[in-house]
Order: sequence, then C-alpha cells, then structure tokens
Amino acid sequence: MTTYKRNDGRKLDETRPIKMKVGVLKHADGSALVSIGKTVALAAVYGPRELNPRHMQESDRAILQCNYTMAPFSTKERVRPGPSRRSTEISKVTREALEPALFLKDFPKTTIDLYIVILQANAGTRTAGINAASLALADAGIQMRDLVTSIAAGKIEGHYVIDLNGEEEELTDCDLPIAYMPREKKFTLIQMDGKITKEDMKNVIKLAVKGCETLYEHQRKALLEKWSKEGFE
Amino acid sequence: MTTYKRNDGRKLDETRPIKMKVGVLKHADGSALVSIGKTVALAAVYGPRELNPRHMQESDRAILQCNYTMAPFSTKERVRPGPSRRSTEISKVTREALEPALFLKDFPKTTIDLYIVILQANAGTRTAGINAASLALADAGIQMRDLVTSIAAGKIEGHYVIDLNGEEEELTDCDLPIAYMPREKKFTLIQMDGKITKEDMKNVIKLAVKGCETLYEHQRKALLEKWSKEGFE
Amino acid sequence: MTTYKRNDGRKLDETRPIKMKVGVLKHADGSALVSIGKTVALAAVYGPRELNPRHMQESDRAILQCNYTMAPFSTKERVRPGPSRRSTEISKVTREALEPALFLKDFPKTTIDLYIVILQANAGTRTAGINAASLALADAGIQMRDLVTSIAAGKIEGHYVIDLNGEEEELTDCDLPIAYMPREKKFTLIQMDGKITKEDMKNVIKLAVKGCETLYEHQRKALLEKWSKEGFE
Amino acid sequence: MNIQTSYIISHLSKGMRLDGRKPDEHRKIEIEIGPIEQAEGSARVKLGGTEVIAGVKLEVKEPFSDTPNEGVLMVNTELSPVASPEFELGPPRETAIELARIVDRGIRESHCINTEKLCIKVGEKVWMVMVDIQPLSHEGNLIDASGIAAIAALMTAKMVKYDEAGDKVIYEKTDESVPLDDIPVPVTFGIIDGKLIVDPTLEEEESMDGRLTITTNEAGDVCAMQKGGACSLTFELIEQAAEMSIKKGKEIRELIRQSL
Amino acid sequence: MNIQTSYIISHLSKGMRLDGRKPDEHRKIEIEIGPIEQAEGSARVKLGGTEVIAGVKLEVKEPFSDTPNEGVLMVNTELSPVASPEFELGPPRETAIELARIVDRGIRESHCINTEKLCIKVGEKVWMVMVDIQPLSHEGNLIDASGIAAIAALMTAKMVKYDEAGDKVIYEKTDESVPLDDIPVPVTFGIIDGKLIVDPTLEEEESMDGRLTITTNEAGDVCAMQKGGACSLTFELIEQAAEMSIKKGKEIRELIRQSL
Amino acid sequence: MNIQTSYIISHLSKGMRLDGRKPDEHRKIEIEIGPIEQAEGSARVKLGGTEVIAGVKLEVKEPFSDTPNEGVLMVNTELSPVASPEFELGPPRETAIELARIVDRGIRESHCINTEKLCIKVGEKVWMVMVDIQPLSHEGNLIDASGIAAIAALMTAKMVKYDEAGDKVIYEKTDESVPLDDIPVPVTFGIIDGKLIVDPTLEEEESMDGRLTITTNEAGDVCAMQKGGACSLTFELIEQAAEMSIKKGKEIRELIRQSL
Repeated sequence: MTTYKRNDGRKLDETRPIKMKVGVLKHADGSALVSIGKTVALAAVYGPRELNPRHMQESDRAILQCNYTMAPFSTKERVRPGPSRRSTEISKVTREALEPALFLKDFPKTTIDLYIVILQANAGTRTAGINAASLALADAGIQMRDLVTSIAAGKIEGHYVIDLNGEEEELTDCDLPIAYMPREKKFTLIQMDGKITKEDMKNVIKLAVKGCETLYEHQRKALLEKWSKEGFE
Repeated sequence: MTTYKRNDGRKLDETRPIKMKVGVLKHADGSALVSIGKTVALAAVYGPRELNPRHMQESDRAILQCNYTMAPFSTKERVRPGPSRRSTEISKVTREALEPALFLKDFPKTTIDLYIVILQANAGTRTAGINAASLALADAGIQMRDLVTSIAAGKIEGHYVIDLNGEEEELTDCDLPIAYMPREKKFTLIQMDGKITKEDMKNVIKLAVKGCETLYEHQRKALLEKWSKEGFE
Repeated sequence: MTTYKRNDGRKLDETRPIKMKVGVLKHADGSALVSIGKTVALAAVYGPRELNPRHMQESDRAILQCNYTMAPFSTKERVRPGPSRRSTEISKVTREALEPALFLKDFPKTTIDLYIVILQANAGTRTAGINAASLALADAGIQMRDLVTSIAAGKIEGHYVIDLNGEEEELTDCDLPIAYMPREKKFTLIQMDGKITKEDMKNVIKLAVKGCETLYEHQRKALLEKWSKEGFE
Repeated sequence: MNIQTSYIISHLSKGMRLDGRKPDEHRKIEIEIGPIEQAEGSARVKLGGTEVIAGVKLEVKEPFSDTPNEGVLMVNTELSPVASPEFELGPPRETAIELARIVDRGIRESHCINTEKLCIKVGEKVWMVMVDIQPLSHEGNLIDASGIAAIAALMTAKMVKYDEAGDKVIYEKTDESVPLDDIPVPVTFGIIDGKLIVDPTLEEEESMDGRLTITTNEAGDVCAMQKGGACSLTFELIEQAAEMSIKKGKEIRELIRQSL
Repeated sequence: MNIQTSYIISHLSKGMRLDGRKPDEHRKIEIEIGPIEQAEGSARVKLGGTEVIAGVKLEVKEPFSDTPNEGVLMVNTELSPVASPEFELGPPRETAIELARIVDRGIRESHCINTEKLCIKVGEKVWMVMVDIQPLSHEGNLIDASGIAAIAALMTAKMVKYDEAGDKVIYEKTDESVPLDDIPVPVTFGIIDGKLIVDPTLEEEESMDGRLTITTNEAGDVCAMQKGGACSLTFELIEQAAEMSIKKGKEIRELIRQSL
Repeated sequence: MNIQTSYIISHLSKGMRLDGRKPDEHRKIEIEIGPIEQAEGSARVKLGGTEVIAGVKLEVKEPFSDTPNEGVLMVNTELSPVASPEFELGPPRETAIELARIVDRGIRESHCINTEKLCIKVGEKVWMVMVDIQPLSHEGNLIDASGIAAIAALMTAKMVKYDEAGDKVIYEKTDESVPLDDIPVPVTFGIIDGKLIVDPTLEEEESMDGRLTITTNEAGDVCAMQKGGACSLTFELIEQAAEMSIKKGKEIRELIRQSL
C-alpha cells in the first residue's frame, strides 16, 4: 500500500488542505466557506422562518429546503446557469444528509433555507457543500444532534485513497462519497459510482469515516474560532 | 372499389384488430387500455374531485381537464417529453370531444382529470385515445349521455378506407378523424387534413361513422366484461 | 456642420416623418399608434384596475406594469417570440421613464398595465414605444404631470444628428436615447451606447431635447385631434 | 341560459342576427396589403371590428430528414393583450396554438406552397416560411381573419437572397414571389341552437355551443376541417357547412384577389 | 408515530411484514419482453402491484468532446399521473430525476454497455441510447422495477440503421443487438426501526425512515449505491444490505434471463 | 416620506451621509485578483460591505453572421440568495438582467476587448468571452462592484487553447492575455432630493429616487449611461454626474491597476 504515489504527493489517507470559516456572509442567519484543495463551497442559511405559501407548511415540523448551485466560472467548461438534473439530485441528497442531524419538530410551520454555491470545483463539490452547510446551520444557532461531515474515498491501482482530486476522479475504480455524524457514528449520505467488490466497498467506507473524523476537528475549530472571537467583541 | 388491396390485407371498411380493456389501473378512479392495430392508448380518470386552486372552479359545473401525452418510446423517432403544440391541440379537441357526453352540471366546483398516454403509435393515436378516455370515464362510474367512439377514415387511390395505418397515412388523400356518439348520432370531433371534394368528404365521414358503430360494440363488450367479472368477485 | 449629407436627405436636426394617432384600439382603455420613419409602435393601456394576486398590491399607490414586445415580423431577422434580455430591460426603462409623469398615489392597490408592440423596427423602437405609451396613458384619461416624449440623438462624422435611422445606427459614434418631459424640463430616461467626450455628450443631449420638443407638438396634435373628434360625435 | 343567449337564439329563429346580418353573411372584410415593409410579405385584415396583421419572414434551415428537398412552413400566433383584455402575456396557450394550427393546416394541406421550390441544397439548406399572426383587435372569429391575412401575406411575399458563402440571408427583397399555387380560405361557423352562423362576433362566440371551420381551395375542394367547443353536431349540419364554406370561400377569395 | 408505522414495526420485530413477506423477500416479479414494438427494445415489469414499462430508442448524435469515440446513455423517467394520484404533470421533479439517475448510474457504472461499439465516426457521430421509463402503477419501489425493466429492455434491444449519406436514422431493426456485457440489478431496501426490508411497498415507504439502493453486477461487484430519505444508518446496516443485494441481485438476474 | 429618508436628506443638506462619507466619496474598495483558479480570469471586489466575484470563461462558438470575424462578449449575473435575503432562486429577473446589461454595455461600448483578435476562423469559430458575476453580499451599489470586478477579471484573464482537430477547448491557460485595450469603469450615483451621492449604500438605495450610472474610459470619454428608478433629473444633474464620473473613474482605474 505504500508504493502508490498520489499525483499531488499526499498520503493515501491524507485529505487535501482544508480551510473552514464560519460567519462569512453578513446577510445570512448562518454561513460558512469551506475549501478542500481547490474545491470551494459557500453555504448560507436563512431561518427557521415562516414558510410561504402556507399550503407548503408542515403543521408539526419545519421543512428544510436546500439548493446546490455551481457558479458558472467554477469549472473548466462553464456551467450553464439554472438547475440541472445533477444539481437537483445533489440538492436532494444534501438535504437528506442534513435532516437527520436537525430537530425539525422544534419549529413547526417554518422553513430553514439552505443555499450552497460552489465557487470553485475540483472534485468533491457535494461533500464540500455538505461540510459548509453543516457549519452554516451551526453558525445560525440551529441546534443539531451532531455536526455532519462529508468526504469521498476511492480505490486507485489497488490502493484505498481518501478525498479524490480532479485527476484522481478519472483514475479511481470507485467514487464513494459519504456524510457521517462522528459522535453518532451514523451515515447520512451514501452514494457510489464504480465497480468494486463488497470487501473493497467496506474498506473504502472505513477510510472515508476516518476522513470525516479529521474534518470534524476542522469544523469544531472553525466554530470555536468564531465563538471565541465573538466573546471578545 | 373491390380492386384496391390494402397493405395489410384488410377490407376497405375493416378496422385493424381491436382490443379494449377497462379497469387496468389500480390507482385511477377509471381506466382503460385500447389497442387498435399497433396503436396503444392508455387512459386514466380521476374525479370528480375538488378543484384547487379555487379560483379555477366553476360554480355551476365541473370542469374536464384533459392531457394527451405520447410515451417517448412510442414512435420511430423518440418523442421529446413535455407538451408540444401538437399534443396541446389534441388535448383540447379530445376534451371537446368528450364534454358533450358528460353531465358536468351535476358536479359543480369539481374537476374530472383525464390523462391519456399513447404507449405505441402507428396512426390514429388521437382516436384511440378518445376511445380509451370514453371507456375510462364509464369505468369511473361517471354518467354519460352516450359512449364516445372515435376513428379516422380516408381515401386512397379512389377508394374510401377506414382506420388508416401508418403507411396508409402517407398515401391517403385525406385523414379525417371523427368522434361520434352512436345512439345520439352526433359528432363531437371533426378534423381533416387533405384535399378532397365535398362528395368525397361526405362519403369518408359516412364510412367513419360505420367504423364508430363497430367500435361501439367493442366498447360495450369491454365494459360488460368488467361488470360481469365484478359480479362474480 | 452643414457639409454632412444624411443618407435619407434629412437635415441634422430633422426627425424622420412622424405619424401619431390615439384611440386606435377598441378594447384598451387607452391606445396609440406612433410611426417615426419606418419604426411603428403600438401601445395599449388597461387600468387603473384592481391588481391580482393581492400580495402584489401596494397599499399606498398604483403599480405600473410595462411590457415591450417586438412582433416577430418587425425586423429583418425574425424575432423569436417571448421575452429576451433586451426586451426585459427595455420594459424596465420604459416603465421608469413613464412613472415620473404619473400620480400613482391616486390609485392605491391598483395596476396600470401597459403593453407596447413594435410592429415595424428601423431604429428607435424604445423611444417610439415611449411616445406611444405616453399618448396611450393620456388617451386612457390618466392624469399626468406632463407628456413624456422620447427620441435618440447621436454623432456621425463629427456632426450631431437626431433620430438615427437603421443605417445611421451603424455609423454613429454614440446612440443616446432620452425621454423628456418638456414642460417640466426633466429627463426620465437616459441611456447611451458609444464612446464620446463629455462635451459631445452634452451637445447630443441638447439636440435630443430639441427633438423631444418637436415630438411634443405632434403628441399634442394627436390628442387634440381625438378630443375634437369626440366633441363632434 | 343567460339573457344574451336567449336573445340571440330568438333572433336567429327569425333568420336574424343581433348586428342585422343574415346567418350566412360575413361582416365587412377589408384587406390591406403590405403594411409591414420589413416583412417579406404582410397583410392587415379587418373583419368587422376584428383586426389582425400577418407577416411573412424567410429563414434558411436544415430540412427535415424525411423531406430533404422541401422547404418548411410554420404559422405562429401570439395573442397579445393589445387585442383583448382577455389575452394574457406568456407563452401561447391552447387557444393561440389551436388558432395557429388551424391556419397552418389549411395552408399546408391545400399544398398551395410549392415546398420543393424552396429547397436550396438537398438535405442541407431549405427556406423556412414563417407566418406570424398578430391580432390587434378581437371581436370574434380570429380564425377567419387570421387565415385570410396569412394567405394574403403569402400571396404578396417576395423571396430574399441567400448568401451561400457566408451562410446567411441577405434581407433584400427580390422580384421573385414565394411560390404559391392556390388560395385556401377558412370559413368559420358558429353553432348555436342547432343552427349555423357564419363569421360569429365576440358576443355570439360567448353564447354559441361550438364552431366548425372548413377551409376550401380554388377548385372548391375541402382542405381542412376543425370542430371546436363542447358541442356535438349532426351530419346534416356538417353537410350544410361544407356547402356554405365553398360558396363563402369563393367570395372571400375574390376579395383577396381584388386587394392585391 | 402513526398507527400504521407502529403496526409495521411490531410485525417486523417478529420478522414479518404486513403482506406476509419475509424482510428479505421481493414481491412476485413478472417480466414481459417486447411489449412496445416501435421501440428498439422494451420490457414491462410487475413487482407486485407496481408496474413500469421501459423502452429503448436509438438516436445519432455528436459525441461529447472528452469521449469522441463513445456512444452515450441517457435514462429518463416521467412520473405520469396514470401511475399514481400523487404524481403531477409537468417537468420531472426531484423524485423523478433521482429515480432516473439511480437507474442510469447502475447501468453506466457497471460498464455493461460497450460504448465504444456505439461509435459511428470518431468525434462526429455516435449512437445515443435513450432508455425511457414510464411507470403504470406505483405501489412502492419504483427504483427496482425501473432498474429491472431498463436492463431487460436493453438486453433485448436491436440496433437500427444509420444512413450516413442522408444523415438520418432508418428505423428498421437489424439482427445486431445493442452491445451489452453485463446485467446490473438494483436492489432497494427500506430502512425502518433500524432494520432492512427488501422491496418496500407503498405503505412501507410511507412509514419507513429511508432507503438504500445497491446495484450489483453478474460478478457480484457493487456498481452503485444511493441512500434516500431523511434517515441515518450504521455501518453494520450497510454491510448487511450489501450482502443481501448481491444475493437478491443474483436471483433477479436469473429471472431476467429466464424471461428473454 | 419615511423617517430614514428624511434623516438622509437632512444630513445631505449639510453635505453629509449617514456613514460619514462625503457625497462624492466611494466606500473603501478592495480588489483581489485571481480568487478562482479554474476561471481564465477572476476578481473579488469589496465595496464597503458589498462583495462580488467575477469570473471569466472562454468558449468557442460560431460568430454572429453580421460579424463573422469577431469574438463575442457575454456578461451574466445571478442574484443568489447567499448575497441577500431579498434575492430569490430562479431565472434572472429584471434587476439581474439590467445589472448584467449595464456592465456588458460599459465593456462593449468602450471597445476595450479587441474582438477581432478573438477570431479563430472567419465565419466559423471565434472565442466567446463569458463574464459571470456572482454577488456574495449586497449592501448597495452592485453595479459598480460588478463593473470593477468584471474589468479586473478581464484584465488578468489568460487565453486557453483550442484544439482545432478535435474541435474542443483545452482548458490550460497560456501566457497570452485576453486582448484588452482600455479600462472602462462605471460610476453610479444615487439621486435623492435633487442631489447626487456616489456609491449609494443599501439604505440609501431604499430612500433614493433613482440612480444614474456613467461608464467612462481611460481617455475620459463616456462609453455608457443608464438612468434607473422612477425619478426624473435635470440637465444640470446629468452634467454634474458626467464630470464626477470621469474623476471617480480615474481614481478607481488607478486602484485596479495597483491591484494587478
């Protein structure tokens, strides 16, 4: 396992450089900017706030609305503005990755609106988006069972590798993104593209969990930073 | 008139093989599957049911809403999903072919929703759709003045022919679909594409009426079959 | 300045032939047809009338809604039906060119709906549309601070010229349309495309103002004509 | 039944209509040729208080793969609110689409346009003839007004030039006409109380049970038919409408010819 | 928690389901090959009361610029109201899009379609394989029904002809099959009360916390996974689902083979 | 008139603004070049609390038929809810379209982009320069922030490669810059109580009667103007704005240069 050289010199279980910052947007109730390697995700949260039109309200809980968008300049080929099939699916799985961490029953008839914009894309945009969204929810002061962390892992030339970058995405036997609540030890997103054995799959998931634990530390640090700052102000 | 050989061996006034079955969908209030030759139409009826939004309600009668769609795989060249100018027009003339048979005043403020899906198309999709829709309405227990039957006729090489198939549609001087209430002896749909004399037109209509009478028997049989089965169950 | 020959023989400060007529549509509350050279604009006004849906109402004033459209056959290359970025912007600046002349506070909760159709286009469609719209508002009996007049001016080969035609639009250093209330001496629309000095800009605007004064006379005549006719009827 | 409808029916039983016309009488038809200079062809038609403009534009397109040597016709209608407070902005709905398709079908099925003459290069480039109809005033029977305007616009339309090297259309009219061999004319009947009234007004449209449009050509053949509205009709009524549509079509065709 | 959910959970604690099935048991699967003659390939699949038709159509397109020598797969689903009163007309929404993408991903990632064999002319013309799924009755687990129908339709699909000179497809089926090397099969698990139930019914779907779909291939490899719904799940549950999906996938693959 | 507006006006009568600026003073302008590596060029601009990112992407397209040897510029703005609770998802509306078109017009009309150098093959292939603007925080005067970000992004944008054989763009930046000859800068004035205030804040925007944007270039020429809002203005005010826009434009141009 030690023989494989990753194209950017990383160790097999090493994520790309991570930067996380919360409270980056003035107008949102919560926000966060997350960069993982060259992938940059911005998340904004509004709410819980009254949901209109009323017929969309749920009498016994809040609804979470989630929109994932790529900035047109975020990729090599320009992304055409407007929803695509891909972005619609990612918005859905992102929402479903975050819902398990929220106490939606605490806010009947309201909506929590979550907007994710990918400013720069180099693999792992949905996972970066989920990390940012989770931080933004915490930043908005919305109580959560656990932070949701998210990362992908894969298998290249027989080696399990974490946090694929753009070129690795072309080489990997599988691309397996997860979202994970580290304290709860529960998965809230699982997707996979590829073709691997069941054993491989389990190992890839285990590696991704390890990555999530790393991300968790970054997330906590980012929140702490903000809270400690606020303390001073 | 006896000299013309139809490409599928049919007599001039002979329809393609007809199959009709009602109650084919579990979730609709009424439904029917009609195949005429290689053309297959499925119809589903929901209602009468409350119409929302309220401002669309008619205070003194039900409205009939009708949607005609072709399955993407129903034709040689794939049909792009979504409404087209053609499907919008057919939805309209289909609705207007059925309305005269209904007692819409009996159900103020409600809607009857009718969905027609063409599963396979080989000429005569609008007429097959109307036959299926008429059966589905009856299957839903909605009282009707008369069953609405529908078929096209045309003129090929000097001969009047009924129920054109796909290849005949290319050859005919005219394509004249009608919808007809046989007991009432009234037309509820008339369209024509082509170029024929007034006399020809009358003869073509008369032949189509004859076809409708045949279809009427098939429709009655299909309804009877369902009702007799239900009796046993 | 006298050396430049305009392609249609006009003097530098001469507009193309102008025709204006109000009350041209039976179904609108107010209407006008304006042709300036080969550019023909039709405007229709409905209202003030109740605005639905209610949540769009302004409790203390009327809203003005404005839609500018080009007939598909109005230009050399057919115009695709439906709103474009260009038509959306023109609808907005047209609305904002007319609002300063209206007393919208007199009609709370209502809407004034203004529809402009360019029937034929040969430069100056937005300005022709504004002239027509202003007349249509007056025709609808809606009180106005002043009539709004509108025309463009430019600079060709060192000469300031008014009311550019289609070919002149290709030659001019700038295209500067204004809307102007002559009695108020106030501008309600200013746009410019081009590249000219500040001094040129001022001179071009001054020339356009002169053109607006000419248009004002035409507008008044058109209204007078209608009113005098009505007196006889 | 509302009062207006009863009133119309009672008049009709005496062979009269509210505006004094006989059941088989059109309102006054005025045809102005060429009101839109920028269009390859155009016509403004008044049918009583109903008024429409039709404009013809030409574009160069790839032919459909099943007719590689034929030009293409497209008829389009936008029901702008300028023509009626009932019309709304937005993409064409049912009514506008049906209107365009009835006019389209009448022209297409009469084969009046010689589509083969509109081929520039087989399988690659053909002319597309776009007829756009813009109603200016809707007081009933937009179908006939639109159909008359469309054919009159086509009859007077001139070809423009195609620059093959630059693959673009040069919008300069030539002397050559759009190749046209026939004059299809739609005639629309209102159906009320089991009777036919030709060229219904807006108030008649509001009261009638339905309508039947029959398009006939120069030779007196029938090229297209379309029933509209939630009514049913007898064979006799269809027969009667066919007779009348041939007769009225002939009259209107004469009017169109005179206006050229 | 509503009564139905409690009822389902209490049954499940005894290893039972409301319709008598065991947790790892599919409903009866019926596969009919070729119901749609016009399609290049088609299949109708019944999964208990759930029923879908999948149809395969071929078109010729330009390849994507990063795979100039490969054909293209597209899976599309329209959730027509005929299949359920909950479905509405209009462009596909979230549910329909996710459904199509799960089916698409299972097929694509198994590499069962030999896309290089679908190249007609490198960088210019390739075959596009369009799989359209039309649900006829939704009583739960549309994913598996659609996935089975899609692969069965593909397995029996025939190539049509491409007329290069005329640049058009001649829709006559040839003897040649669409090039297919594997049989990916999705298996969907409902997750309820921390337990897995294979092939959930509509009432189970209404009560369950979420679902997990795992697509496996002939070799028993995993080709695609997708969790759906607002639930969280443990590693053990994923492991268990993977085991089961391989086993159930094998059974279903056998059924598909028998139906050909 | 609400209290905020009176307050602003009374301050202004003393030549003061709520945030302490003078009427002709911009908020602090910060320009960061190249925040988006994937883009051919990019810039992030802060104008006080207003913040936008502009990114430049290149594509290869067919030229317009009337300018067969010229590349094409397109400016697009999406007003994402991340920047303001007032912005909504969905296709760009009036405000976003006007914003993009004002920025577009300033760049286009200054002819700062040498579009002829963007021609690859006359009549067939030209570069399309797409400038997308993504506001991150809206605290007033998005126009100037966007205009500055757009030109700064363009000034630092690098060409990528076009693989003619494969007819595709290779997204590797070259040393060659996007051909740019000038630096147009928009300056926006709020109009309130008949006075001009440069670079209005969000609260000033809520109170002001309208705005006037004037774009000037290096030479001090005026390239574009646009009045917005339901106000009217005198000739003197336009004159005054023109003077100021040249002066302020020069200052901002200097700031942009320093940031490169």
